[in-house]
Amino acid sequence: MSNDFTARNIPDRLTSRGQRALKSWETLLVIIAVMVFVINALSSPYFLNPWNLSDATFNFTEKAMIAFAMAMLIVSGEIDLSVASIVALASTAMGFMMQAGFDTPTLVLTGLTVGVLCGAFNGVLVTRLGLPSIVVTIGTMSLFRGISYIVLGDTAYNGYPSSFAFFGQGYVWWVISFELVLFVIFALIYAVILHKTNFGRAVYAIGNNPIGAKFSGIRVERVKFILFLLTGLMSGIAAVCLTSRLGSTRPSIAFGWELEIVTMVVLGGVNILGGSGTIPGVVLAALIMGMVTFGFGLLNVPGIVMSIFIGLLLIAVIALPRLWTMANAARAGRKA
Amino acid sequence: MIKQFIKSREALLVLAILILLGLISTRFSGFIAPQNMASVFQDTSILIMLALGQMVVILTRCIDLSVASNLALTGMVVGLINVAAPDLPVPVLLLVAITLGAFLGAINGILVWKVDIPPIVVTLGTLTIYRGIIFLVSNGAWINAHEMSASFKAFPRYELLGLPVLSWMAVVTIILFYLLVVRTPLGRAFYAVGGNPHAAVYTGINVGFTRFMAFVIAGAISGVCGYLWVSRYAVAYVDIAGGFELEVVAACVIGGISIAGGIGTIGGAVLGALFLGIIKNALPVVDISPFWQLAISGSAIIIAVAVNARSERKKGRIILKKAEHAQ
Amino acid sequence: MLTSDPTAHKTTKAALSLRGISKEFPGVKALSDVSLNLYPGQVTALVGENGAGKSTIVKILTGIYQPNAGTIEVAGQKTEFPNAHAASAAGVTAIHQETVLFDDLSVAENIFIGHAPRGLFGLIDRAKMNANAQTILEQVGADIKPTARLRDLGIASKHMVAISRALSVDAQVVIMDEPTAALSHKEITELYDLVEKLKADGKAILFISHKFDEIFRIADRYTVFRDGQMAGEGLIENVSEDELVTMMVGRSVDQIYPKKEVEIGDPILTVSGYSHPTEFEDMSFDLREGEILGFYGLVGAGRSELMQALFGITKPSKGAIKIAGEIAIVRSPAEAIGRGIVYVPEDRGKQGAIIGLPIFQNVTLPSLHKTSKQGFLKLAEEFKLAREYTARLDLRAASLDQDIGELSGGNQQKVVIAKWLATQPRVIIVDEPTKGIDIGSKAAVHEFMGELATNGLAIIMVSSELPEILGMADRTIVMREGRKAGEFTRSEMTAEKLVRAAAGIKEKAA
Amino acid sequence: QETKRIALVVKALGIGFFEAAAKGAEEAAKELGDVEIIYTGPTDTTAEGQIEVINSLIAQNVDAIAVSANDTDALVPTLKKAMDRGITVISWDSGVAKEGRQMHLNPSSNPLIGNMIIKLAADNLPDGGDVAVLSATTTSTNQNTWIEEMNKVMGNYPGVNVVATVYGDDKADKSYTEAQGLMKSHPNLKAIIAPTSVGIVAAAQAVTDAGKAGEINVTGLGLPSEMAGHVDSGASKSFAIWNPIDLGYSATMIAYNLATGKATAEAGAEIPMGRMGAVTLDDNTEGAMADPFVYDASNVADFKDIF
Ligand SMILES: Nc1ncnc2c1ncn2[C@@H]1O[C@H](COP(=O)(O)OP(=O)(O)OP(=O)(O)O)[C@@H](O)[C@H]1O
Ligand SMILES: Nc1ncnc2c1ncn2[C@@H]1O[C@H](COP(=O)(O)OP(=O)(O)OP(=O)(O)O)[C@@H](O)[C@H]1O
Ligand SMILES: [Mg+2]
Ligand SMILES: [Mg+2]
Repeated sequence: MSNDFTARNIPDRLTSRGQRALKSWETLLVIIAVMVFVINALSSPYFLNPWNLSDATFNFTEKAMIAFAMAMLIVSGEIDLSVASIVALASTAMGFMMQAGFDTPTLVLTGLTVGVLCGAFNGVLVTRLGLPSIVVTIGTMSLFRGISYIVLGDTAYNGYPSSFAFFGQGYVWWVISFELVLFVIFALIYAVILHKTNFGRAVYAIGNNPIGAKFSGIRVERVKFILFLLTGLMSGIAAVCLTSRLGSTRPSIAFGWELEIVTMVVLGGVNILGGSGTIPGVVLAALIMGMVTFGFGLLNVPGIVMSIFIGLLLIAVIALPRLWTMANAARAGRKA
Repeated sequence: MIKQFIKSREALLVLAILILLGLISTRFSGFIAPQNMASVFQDTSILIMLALGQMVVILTRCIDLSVASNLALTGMVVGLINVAAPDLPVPVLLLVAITLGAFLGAINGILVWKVDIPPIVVTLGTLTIYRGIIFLVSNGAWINAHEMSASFKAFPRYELLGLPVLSWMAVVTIILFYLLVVRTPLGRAFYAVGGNPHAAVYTGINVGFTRFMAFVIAGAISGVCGYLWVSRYAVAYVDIAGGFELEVVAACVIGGISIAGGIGTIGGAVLGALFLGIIKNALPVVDISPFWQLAISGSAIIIAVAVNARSERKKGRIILKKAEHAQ
Repeated sequence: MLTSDPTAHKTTKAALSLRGISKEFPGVKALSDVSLNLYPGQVTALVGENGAGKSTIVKILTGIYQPNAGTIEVAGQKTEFPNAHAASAAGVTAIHQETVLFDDLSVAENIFIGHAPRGLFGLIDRAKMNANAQTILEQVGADIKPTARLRDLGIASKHMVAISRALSVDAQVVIMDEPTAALSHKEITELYDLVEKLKADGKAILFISHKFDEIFRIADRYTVFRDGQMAGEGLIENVSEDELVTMMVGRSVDQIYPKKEVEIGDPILTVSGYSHPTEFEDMSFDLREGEILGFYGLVGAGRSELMQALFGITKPSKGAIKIAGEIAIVRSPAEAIGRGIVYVPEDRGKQGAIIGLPIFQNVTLPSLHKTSKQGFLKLAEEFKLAREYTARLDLRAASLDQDIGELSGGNQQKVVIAKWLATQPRVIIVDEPTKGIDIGSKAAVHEFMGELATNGLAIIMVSSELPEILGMADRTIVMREGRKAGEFTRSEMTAEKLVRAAAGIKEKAA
Repeated sequence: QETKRIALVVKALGIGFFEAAAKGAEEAAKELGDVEIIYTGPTDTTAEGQIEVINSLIAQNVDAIAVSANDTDALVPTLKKAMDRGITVISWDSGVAKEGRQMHLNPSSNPLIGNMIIKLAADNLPDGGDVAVLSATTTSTNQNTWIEEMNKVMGNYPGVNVVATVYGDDKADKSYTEAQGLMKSHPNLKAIIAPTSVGIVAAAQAVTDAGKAGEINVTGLGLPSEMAGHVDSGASKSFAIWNPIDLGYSATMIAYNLATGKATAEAGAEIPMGRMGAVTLDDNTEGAMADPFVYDASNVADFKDIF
């Protein structure tokens, strides 16, 4: 080899941690979140009240818990549209057990188990039979909720034991609700799993290039299966919280949540096509969506109008950076 | 030809539908009477039309989750126009519906084509935006039957040769889509773009524009269905057809339209929609609680994808000469 | 320009000429200031190593890519090809190197997509389209039904469809990018006849090929690209094979293949009777420490499939392997890696590099258990490992945190190799290790392979490039249609023997 | 004195019945002078939607919430929280379970309505026959109660059989489809009873479209403005309703009186409702406003422009 090809020392990174953080999606979300917070505080005198802020968290905690697992699943290039139906089925199963006279720990266990089983069902269909997850979960979305309808029909389960109420209505300390604590704990757990473990690295690798990941010795199917299990589990946990909060189970419980959760994940900067995204991003998106809903609510704006805003936000946050790059490229092109 | 058909997905679906009808008729023989079948078809017409619109979008490897919102918004706008100007003839309203629907579809299309946002994100966004706009334009108020003009409500019900116009609209849509998809360059481009977008570029097809057109067409169909829905049920409000987008996608999936793009037929989409329509109509008749409907259609979707995936499974390339002959 | 031929320019007017064309991709300068003239009734051969920029010029000529600089002239008229339509409207048609076909359309539709005959109301006239397709298919000597679905055809038939597609356009300029690579002997002869016929019709033909015999058989003129630049052009009758090679490579062959003599050790991998229902059959061989075992064959001979089976990607239907004398069952890549077998795949973009992940993460992906603690990542360790192995391969990159997709092909390949070396394997399988990478990187990869062999690693090298096989391999197995077609030691290996074995042509009577 | 903010939470925005109730609430507010009405609700008839709305009302610290509930039980925890924060909570029209409110205002006595809806059908069926019920959502408290009450008095109407009960979810299109299903599965159907203003219109439309106007009588509870056309066409011979304007008015008055401490909600208490008189609470702290009024071809035209 000729002499000018001396081995070079390649630096680990060119940009410092601070520089990277500054340019990240999360920074954009933090700015939006702060803006929403300030606007809310200015436009309603009721916003800056600890109890009210605490109440507002219920608007997103349950959905966000599912969104964490969903984020990982989407990073890996799959999706689960059946989450809301898993919540319904898990809740129905809990109601069934409650009527049969089981105690609170058993109810919780039932909810979680049903969640995991539903996740496993999706996982098997996707990884064993190699079916596209979007279609499979559109199917199981009908199936799971359909089972709830078959079981419950036009009736409802209510009369959950009072000890069960804690999960959705209990406070750990002052205004800090149990759900909020769960939300924070799961945010940390999922952030660690996705960003700090080998498993998380495998998820990113799969999302960017599943074939390449397989060729690198990653057990792609197994990782995906686990992700479906986790999504099912989180739906089960959300079912426990929601059922406890409502104190009753109807088959229509959590209807339409899947799209809100996917919106939360995408708004959080997770690429719907897989490969990138972070948990802090999803946490911020959850806070933003929760605050927007609550802020509009304080002004008695109907929920449907808030959703226009969320929809616009979803498209805008993805379109604007792209339009910006395109405009820059066009300008550079003209100069050249 | 016949041999080919027997092996096709459509044949399987026809068989499934026949078995289904057979089962239903053992419980309730009146169900398969021509008159009742005509009414089932009428009930399924809107689903068929939307499934066809969705099909061309899915063919190009996209998805349109906003069809139901588009339908509801267009329906509300047409309804409001009717309230404001009851004398405006129905053809004008139909034109408005098509144009508005196509425009809403074009917004999706532009965002996919020019800004390169994944279709699922775009239409997830417009799904909520369009729905919300209905509230803004209507102020949340319903338009009820008594506020609509008689001709507005009569159009889809008007009978021609024993079938209501609503059914004829579906028939015409099926024919037009057949011609579009099979006999026009754009229709073939849908398949090319979805089957192999990379190769499509080499054949001079503009991939982005083709997708845009698919969204516009799906939007136009949603628009027409918006008017039909509102006049048929004689009501317009924010939530009409809520969640219907998934039923439409389900009809496509059951009909063998591959979500990965490039594969699917008009017959498949129509049969998929009919399959769902028959189940929906039959359940109350055969005295199965309507609460079973959701679980049944869910299972149908899962079985359909599994079956399709099996037949679609790429034949391995064959290197060994022996194996090639054995095929 | 090194060689020019002033006489030709005067006698005939070029049907198409390119002047001063440059094309850049992020990180790669694919073409710089190249020119090309195509004359009616003549075949111009375009030669150059892998990655020299041949396909890129084809894509510029057909409107797929836009050049960063330069002009295109058709019949003396300056034009631009903003898309594929414009090019075919201007009378330029091409058989592309990759199959650009649609599996779910019929053969006739594949041939006519974009310019189908129209009938009533502007609708596609299917009957006419099928009839026209039939005519063209007969013309190229392909026995394929126009109504057949493309998915149901074999690779050679698909290629014939691609050729038919190019001929369905009434074009003055026909471009063929390695048209014979996937064809069998009989089809190749038919293709040659077709080229003669097109020539006779006065078409200008650009013919790209790596096979010298066919170039000398059908070409009238030649143009050589080296590293995206012009390295020569002229009449084929004025040039010898050696001269062409020198133009292509720019230096003598053994300079690039620094094969060292290595002490060959004990067998480390023994494969016996490996078979697969459709891809390969009864493959048996062994591999020794310090050895580079070449696998030669025509593209599509099934070498990659065999290697992927050894690596646990696909399952064999029969056969067994032993590693260092012990029977081993390999059901997944993870197991293969665990046993010390690693695979540098052929398709770098899809199977090798994980584009979207930074360099260091690519390197550590299969070795995460080494750099982590109880499943938790330790970034510092990762950077350390990545730095160690990328430095050994002399990687060129801005930082280890850079997305691997931003690197040139050669540097990507270095990262992929580094990734596997970091697992400290016993057997490394490299599949077309230098496909599409530039000369500098190529030399580095070869030198490094030699070094690894010296250190006692066993290497299987799949390659379709004869010089690479001849230059690097201690022993070579030739595959043809999924079976072993010959095995040669270094002293037995000659280009002719390998090519004959690969193509299934009997040895000439001595 | 500070203005009292009273929130009128309805099942869903946009429904004619509730729009009329809102008119009544505004009327009450004007009469009282120091009252601000917040008319709100979700856009679809779900409990979750109402919970979100109620949460934001709690945050605004309104003085009273008067809710027509989509679900008897699901709202209870949230409404309890509201009461804990000192907000007066009543339900009206469609009630919530006792723990979740201070009192409930029925538009009319439940047994009376239950009897009324079946009587309307039976009056036109001298020889008896098959009738079916088209209800709102499966979780609607008021509809479920009325149907229950109706079943109790079925014995008084020999020959009249209720062959099915289906649910249109208070969505016009779903109700329409359900009504169609009823006609298909019960060829001998003589009447459809829809104790919901959305369902009755949709059923009448479905009957008309099936060419069975005059053959199948659609009856139940509806608004004159929405039903006038169907009475004319013969699809509906008669239907009943109480005045929704009065209902909104009364709910507001009660909420005001409770919130200002002018009355307390306890069994046996009498709570004044302005021009509507006073309501007496039963053991369940429920009370009824007035009797329903029957509309038919003779009088519907007089009311169709009012509500
Ligand atoms: N789309 C692209 N993006 C980035 N780099 C590219 C792209 N297309 C080609 N290149 C690079 O441009 C160079 C020329 O590639 P090209 O395909 O023209 O080579 P070639 O001469 O046709 O080689 P072969 O003989 O292997 O077909 C290579 O280094 C290749 O990696
Ligand atoms: N049946 C087929 N249909 C479409 N493309 C094919 C088919 N068979 C092969 N190809 C393509 O032909 C090219 C060459 O094949 P590939 O290099 O994989 O052959 P191989 O089996 O690995 O043989 P070898 O490694 O001996 O060259 C690849 O781009 C591959 O995708
Ligand atoms: Mg090439
Ligand atoms: Mg290969």
